[in-house]
Amino acid sequence: MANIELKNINKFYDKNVHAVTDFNLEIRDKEFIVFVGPSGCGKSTTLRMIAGLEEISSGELYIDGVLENDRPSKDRDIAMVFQSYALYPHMSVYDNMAFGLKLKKTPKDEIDRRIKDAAQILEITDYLKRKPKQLSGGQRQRVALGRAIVRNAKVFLMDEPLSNLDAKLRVQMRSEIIQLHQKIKATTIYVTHDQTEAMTMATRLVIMKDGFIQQIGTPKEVYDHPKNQFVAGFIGSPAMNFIEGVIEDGCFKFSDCSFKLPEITHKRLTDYHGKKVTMGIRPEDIYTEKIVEQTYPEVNFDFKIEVSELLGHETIIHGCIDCHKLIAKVNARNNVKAGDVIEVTFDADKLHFFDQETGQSVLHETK
Amino acid sequence: MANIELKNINKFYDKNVHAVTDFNLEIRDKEFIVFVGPSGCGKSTTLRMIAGLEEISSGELYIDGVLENDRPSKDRDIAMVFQSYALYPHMSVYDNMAFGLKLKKTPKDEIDRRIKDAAQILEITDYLKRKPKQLSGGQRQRVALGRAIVRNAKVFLMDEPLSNLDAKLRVQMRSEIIQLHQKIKATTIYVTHDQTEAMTMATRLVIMKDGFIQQIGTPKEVYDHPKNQFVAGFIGSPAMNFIEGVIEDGCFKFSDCSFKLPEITHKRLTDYHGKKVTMGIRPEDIYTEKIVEQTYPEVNFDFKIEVSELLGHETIIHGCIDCHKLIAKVNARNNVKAGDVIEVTFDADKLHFFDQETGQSVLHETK
Amino acid sequence: MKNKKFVRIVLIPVFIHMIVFIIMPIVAGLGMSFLDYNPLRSINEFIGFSNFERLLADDNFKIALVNTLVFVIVTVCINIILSLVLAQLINMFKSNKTRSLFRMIFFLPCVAPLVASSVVWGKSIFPTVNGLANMILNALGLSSVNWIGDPSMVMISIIIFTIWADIGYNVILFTAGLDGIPKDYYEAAELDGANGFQKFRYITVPLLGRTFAFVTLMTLISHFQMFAQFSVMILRNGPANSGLVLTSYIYKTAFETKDMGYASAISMVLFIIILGITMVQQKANKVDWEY
Amino acid sequence: QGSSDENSDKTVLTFWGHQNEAWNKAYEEMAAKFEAENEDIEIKFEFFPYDQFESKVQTSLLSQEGGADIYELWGGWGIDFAPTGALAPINDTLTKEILDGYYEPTYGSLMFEEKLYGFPLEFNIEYGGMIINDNILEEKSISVPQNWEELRTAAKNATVKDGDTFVTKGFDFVNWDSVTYMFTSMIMSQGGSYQNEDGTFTFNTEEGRKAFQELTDMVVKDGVTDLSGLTGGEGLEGYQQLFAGTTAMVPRGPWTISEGELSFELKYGEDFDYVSLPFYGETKSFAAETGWSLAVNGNSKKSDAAMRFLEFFAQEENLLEFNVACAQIPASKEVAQDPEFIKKMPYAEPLVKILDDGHFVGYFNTDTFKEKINEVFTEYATGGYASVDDALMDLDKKLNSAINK
Amino acid sequence: MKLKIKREQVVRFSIFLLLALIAVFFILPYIWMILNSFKSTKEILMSPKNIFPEHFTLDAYIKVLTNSPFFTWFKNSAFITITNTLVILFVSAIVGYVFSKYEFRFKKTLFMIVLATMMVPAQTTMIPSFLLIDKLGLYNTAGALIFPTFVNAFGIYLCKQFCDEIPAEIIESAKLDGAGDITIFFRIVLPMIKPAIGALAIFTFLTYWNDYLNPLIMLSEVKNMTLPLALSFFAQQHTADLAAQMAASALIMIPVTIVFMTFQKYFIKGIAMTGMK
Ligand SMILES: Nc1ncnc2c1ncn2[C@@H]1O[C@H](COP(=O)(O)OP(=O)(O)OP(=O)(O)O)[C@@H](O)[C@H]1O
Ligand SMILES: Nc1ncnc2c1ncn2[C@@H]1O[C@H](COP(=O)(O)OP(=O)(O)OP(=O)(O)O)[C@@H](O)[C@H]1O
Ligand SMILES: [Mg+2]
Ligand SMILES: [Mg+2]
Repeated sequence: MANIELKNINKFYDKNVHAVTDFNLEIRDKEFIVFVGPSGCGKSTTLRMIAGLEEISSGELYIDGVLENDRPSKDRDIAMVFQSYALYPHMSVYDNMAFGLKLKKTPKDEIDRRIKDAAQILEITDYLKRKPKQLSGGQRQRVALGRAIVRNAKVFLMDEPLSNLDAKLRVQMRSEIIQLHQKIKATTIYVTHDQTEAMTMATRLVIMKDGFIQQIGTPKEVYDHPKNQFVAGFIGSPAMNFIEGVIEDGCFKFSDCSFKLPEITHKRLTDYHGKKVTMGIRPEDIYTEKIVEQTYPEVNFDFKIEVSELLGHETIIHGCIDCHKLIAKVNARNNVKAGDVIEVTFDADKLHFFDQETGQSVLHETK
Repeated sequence: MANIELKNINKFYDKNVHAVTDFNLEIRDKEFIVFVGPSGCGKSTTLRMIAGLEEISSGELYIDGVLENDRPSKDRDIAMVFQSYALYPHMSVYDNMAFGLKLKKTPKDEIDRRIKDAAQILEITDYLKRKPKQLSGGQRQRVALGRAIVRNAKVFLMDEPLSNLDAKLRVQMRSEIIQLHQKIKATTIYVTHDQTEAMTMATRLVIMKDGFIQQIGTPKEVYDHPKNQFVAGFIGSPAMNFIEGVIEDGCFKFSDCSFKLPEITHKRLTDYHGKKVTMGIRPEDIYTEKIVEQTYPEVNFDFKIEVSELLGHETIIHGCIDCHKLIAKVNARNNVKAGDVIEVTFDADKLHFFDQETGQSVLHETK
Repeated sequence: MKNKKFVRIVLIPVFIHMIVFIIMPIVAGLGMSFLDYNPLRSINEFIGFSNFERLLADDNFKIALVNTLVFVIVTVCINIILSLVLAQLINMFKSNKTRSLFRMIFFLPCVAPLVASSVVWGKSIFPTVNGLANMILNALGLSSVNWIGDPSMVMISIIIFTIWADIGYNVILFTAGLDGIPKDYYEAAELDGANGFQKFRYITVPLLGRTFAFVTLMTLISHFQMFAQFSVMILRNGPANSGLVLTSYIYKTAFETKDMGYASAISMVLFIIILGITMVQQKANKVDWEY
Repeated sequence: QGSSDENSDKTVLTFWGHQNEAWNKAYEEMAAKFEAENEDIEIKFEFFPYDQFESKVQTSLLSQEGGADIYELWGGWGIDFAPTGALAPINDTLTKEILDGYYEPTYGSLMFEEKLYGFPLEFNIEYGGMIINDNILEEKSISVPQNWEELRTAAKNATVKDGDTFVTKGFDFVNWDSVTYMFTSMIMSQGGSYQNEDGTFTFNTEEGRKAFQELTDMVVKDGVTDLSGLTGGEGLEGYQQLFAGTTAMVPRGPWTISEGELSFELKYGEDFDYVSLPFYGETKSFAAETGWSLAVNGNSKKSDAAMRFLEFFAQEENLLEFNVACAQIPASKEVAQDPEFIKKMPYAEPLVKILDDGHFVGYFNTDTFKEKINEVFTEYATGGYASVDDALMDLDKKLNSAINK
Repeated sequence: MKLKIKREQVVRFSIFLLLALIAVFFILPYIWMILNSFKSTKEILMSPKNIFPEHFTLDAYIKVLTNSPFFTWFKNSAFITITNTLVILFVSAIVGYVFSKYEFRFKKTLFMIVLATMMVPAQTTMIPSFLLIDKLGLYNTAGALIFPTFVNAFGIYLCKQFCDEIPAEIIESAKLDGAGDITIFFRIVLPMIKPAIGALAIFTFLTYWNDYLNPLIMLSEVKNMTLPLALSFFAQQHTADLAAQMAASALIMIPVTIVFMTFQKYFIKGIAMTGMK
């Protein structure tokens, strides 16, 4: 219902803390944008500036083309879901949802209708009379969503709404929020530092670090083509493995090992011949299957297993190749255990290379 | 350093709440036992009875053959790590770890040595002078472990020690605890309701529900051969899909669909011919790959996708086969999106069948 | 667990102490109210409910009762409202220095002994001719007020003094209570479109419930028992008994009229009133949520 | 003070009194003299703030152990304490001496069942004298009033008002003691009485109504003062206002003189004077109550020694010396009439003249008595009663129920 | 943007002014008291309109300090107050802890009884308490003001509230570490409820330092008296030495004011959690 434009937005706290630097982003109507990044990177700050809860130090914020910088939040027509839910503890679920509408002097039966509708979508009709304290975490979460929905606000902001829930519930609420967004189609900005949430929910991801935007893109783009080493390491679980080495003679050399790079990769790396780079490979791109080994016969290594974690149908193995600690995610069918030395293969087409100084992806840049 | 025997242990709260029923378990020295189960199933209660923090209503608890029922906890020589860490907030990390030893009148230099050692293992040497408040969640967790380690206690109890950590840290701490156990080899009981933790850490798993033990076994046993529908649904993420149907003519029939069962499976199900059963299949045993389709040509279905969640290298798709909601975990290479109808195949060798009344696994029983 | 020994070791002496120093005196007081009691006499006559019957006919008791209720209710109401407003104003400052400066100033009167402040106010602030209050009024071009000599003013003056002397506690309790309300609620309300007053009305006031219940309870209890200002500040019982309250009536009856049995009867009534009102207050202020 | 040597077999008497610089000094001097004569006795003093003193005495009498051997006792308290046995009776010789040679009002309330429980030191006279502010009277050329009519006129003439507030009060008799004693004395000087044989009160008589109306008129009609002396609100008491220069005449005891001299730094005889207060009726008669006395603790184990101290006090030269030092009107007729006394306390003359006309106010709690009279007076003066009849009828009712319960 | 800040500043400034005005009302009596204590009684009586002393004099203070055993009273007050505070802190903490963290029969009832004692007006028990103290031979001793105070309902309530905040796990941890009840109380609980102890310390200190009624009744000898009684020391039967009373008031208030100003940070921090939960 709204597009949002952030232009060169900066935020200083107490003149010294530069929490957000030159934030530029255009959000289209109905998008589901996820801000992701490590703790303290400025996600909440940015969100709160959009909501008007925090002053914008410099730059411009437009919603539907109107400059919003100086408008008080109560007039911005934005709904927000807080990490703590911030449900009014002294009001029933119904009153929590009705509060904003009452303040806007919405007619009683209209309020009632909207709440009933929202309650139905969220399956909380039975709890309307309860106080927040009498609800479980997931139910509270739904009420918080409900309170935002009934307002029919132009923009929906959510600041780590799931981080207070336990893992199982988090998974469930995640898909409920996705479905909800598909139904009501409000422009949504969602903040999290959980990359699983980020990956599964976003239409576009904004990855931040230290107040700077690192990359903007769809989850797939970001996963497959991380712009820099930070993004590469941040997205994906277990995290990408990094190995420092040198490009020489069409090979990547590290310690005593070395392997030949595929043609295209090597071509893209021409600028780095003879230079130090950081190679990255995702745990799931390391295989133990013989069949893969045969595909990439050049990139087979001995892998010494230190810990192996069985995760149902797959196993995560921690270990090392020639002193380089690596994590691999392999099929559980192969019964491996700590202490074993096995042969693994890298999927050479899925390698990433980063400049050691700037951390920028080398392949990406030249793409 | 100790084996523990629980014989017919029961726990009543207030005479009405039967929190734990007839609990029987023998834990061998150096085992890493994980209690797992949904909230309120009696995990903590059992653990707390072992620690002596809760009275045992009936039954016997032996540690190294000695009856412990009436011994106060302070004399049981048990170390425990709590979910909330329960660090003494007014003491430095060092003092937190030294407290128990001081009470036992351990010589000063011995205390110092042990703390330094433990700190090194846990990499918290730098924080020994800090107060718990000045530590991050993961560091606090390590201090809590350290406090338990220095005591050199016979038994190690941990009650959901990771559930306060964020996802990323949880993964890391998980493997640290495993490594720690491999080092110090103390008999450990670990409580969680997170099945990933349960699967990855346990030498043996105890799955509980409503105060009853559901199954005891190694993670692989439990994953591959769940004894009943509860265990089947509880272990594995996303959870196993269940479909109700009938066994008829060597086929499993549900709604308008039906497929032929493999020979061995069918043989084991002879008692259930013509009867209603619940079939179970894990999301990861549902495939979209053509190659698998060819292996099980009989078990192909049209799958209508409702939500698809990309998780890096794989995608979780929620959808239905003929009104039966199912979840599948498929390779991310196949670009699927909500609304699509695709063809999926069940790995017919991985099917589970449960009695509709008792919930007991049919295959398992006859095995 | 089974460790009841420790509980016993701690609680038994405590309850013996309570029985000796609190419960026995209450029981003895109750007993005395049925006697024509004079402790100097060795035999005191049992007179049944006569002391209580006397109460019903005693005009001074009625006056004291009404005065007490008026004093307590008015003072407590003003005290609570004013301290809440002051606390809210103080909390509008971000700087901790400003906050604690004001909190300290408002608390200063609580630090002084009530007798001392009563002397100061009674002897140098309220007097019609020499008092600071009238000097200020005159300087502002207003006419003098007979603060503690006019029967219609006495209670007002005492209330002003009491509020001055006692409001500091509540200001601090309320500022603390306000600090304890999570900021989220205000932000959520702000996004819901609430203005400053609406936030105060719909968020602050109800969320302060717990503090509020506690503060009113403590204030009620302490105000029923106030004594010093009535005995020090006003002449005898004030004009036309306008300053006579139950506590001073009890003291007077016991130590001036030396009618201890009757004094005990009055103090029993006071006890029952306090107990009753606090129970009603507790019920009314039940808080069924928490953050 | 003499050192209290633990080893010597001296009897140590504790003496409690209320704080008053002059009095306390006089007591100590008496004790020193006494100790010189009786080397086996030592007296230790403890002086308490006046407003704590009564409850102190009372609570200490309740206590078996604590307390003093000798108390400085306000005569009126005798009514409460004597019947309980908390005080020791005065020995017979001294009793006889008192009954014969002391003014009746001074020991009336110390009597219980034919025995005396205190030794009266002074004649507390609340009627008969007044202080006048010479400067004000001079300025207005008013001479000292000699009879009731002159008093009323002088009071009116001396009064100056600025709108509603007083610049000068002419005659401020409205205070806790004076209203009662003027009222009772006005009744008695008309030949009337207020207490019946059986102890009940009847103020509603011809004389009573006349006197009451007269008093009220002075406040309401003449406006020579207001009620603040009873209702409070002013920082200063009436006589202090006289010293402060805002009141012309105030009926009060002679003890006020020292305060005028000390606190207000005024000169007696120059700035202010102490003169007779005219009687209202024909008869010279007024009511008076007790005064301070000395009493011995009934539980004291040293009551003999204590009694000796009282006897020592009773010697005329000692009493004279003491009364003068404290500026007290003597309780003993002999001392009062001693020319030596008037020589030393010339301002007491107007009072000493009339001591014989004083009558004991009655055996009842005078605090309650005054309280009720003041209450009704205030109420009547502010229009709370339809008529003087109503007011006095109510007064009788109140007094009879409060005092004769 | 600029405008907005300005408006906010104006609002804040007017609130500041308003509060400052009220604050003046709160401190004015103090200033007046201090000013009067530097006047002579005559000046207070004769020239009430003087705001500042015409003849600045310390006579009143000298009088208070020399004419009365002020330092003895100070010592008495300090002894009684400090003893009471220490004992009450200890008893309240340990009883609060027991009520918070142990399960036993009649717990609720017993706690209600403790709370109910808060509602007993002092006047109700004044007379019997006096007789009791006398029977115990404590009359006119500091003990009369110390022994009856040990169990302080408010203190117990406060400490219980704070102990409720201590997670059960911490206590259990200590048990597993081998600590007994006493060790847990002293080494774990007491340090953790420090803020409550701080607030309670100031509360009780103020209460007993300023107590008037009890010393009035329970003490008889001048040498045993406490400071609040000193005020009436300068109020003689008729003459009130106003200057001395003001000076005495000032002298009594100064130590507590200093104590309060020094500890106010802790006090406010402790009080902040008082009864909030
Ligand atoms: N009120 C404040 N005053 C000063 N600095 C602040 C304030 N709020 C936030 N910051 C700082 O601004 C930076 C960004 O904070 P922000 O809350 O936006 O991080 P975040 O990305 O939301 O982190 P998290 O994942 O922990 O919530 C941090 O360095 C933080 O310390
Ligand atoms: N103190 C108690 N009094 C009464 N019932 C209790 C008490 N403690 C636990 N219970 C009940 O006993 C049952 C088992 O509780 P327990 O704490 O052992 O569960 P749990 O498996 O640890 O659950 P969770 O995963 O939520 O920690 C629950 O039904 C619970 O409500
Ligand atoms: Mg944040
Ligand atoms: Mg649990």
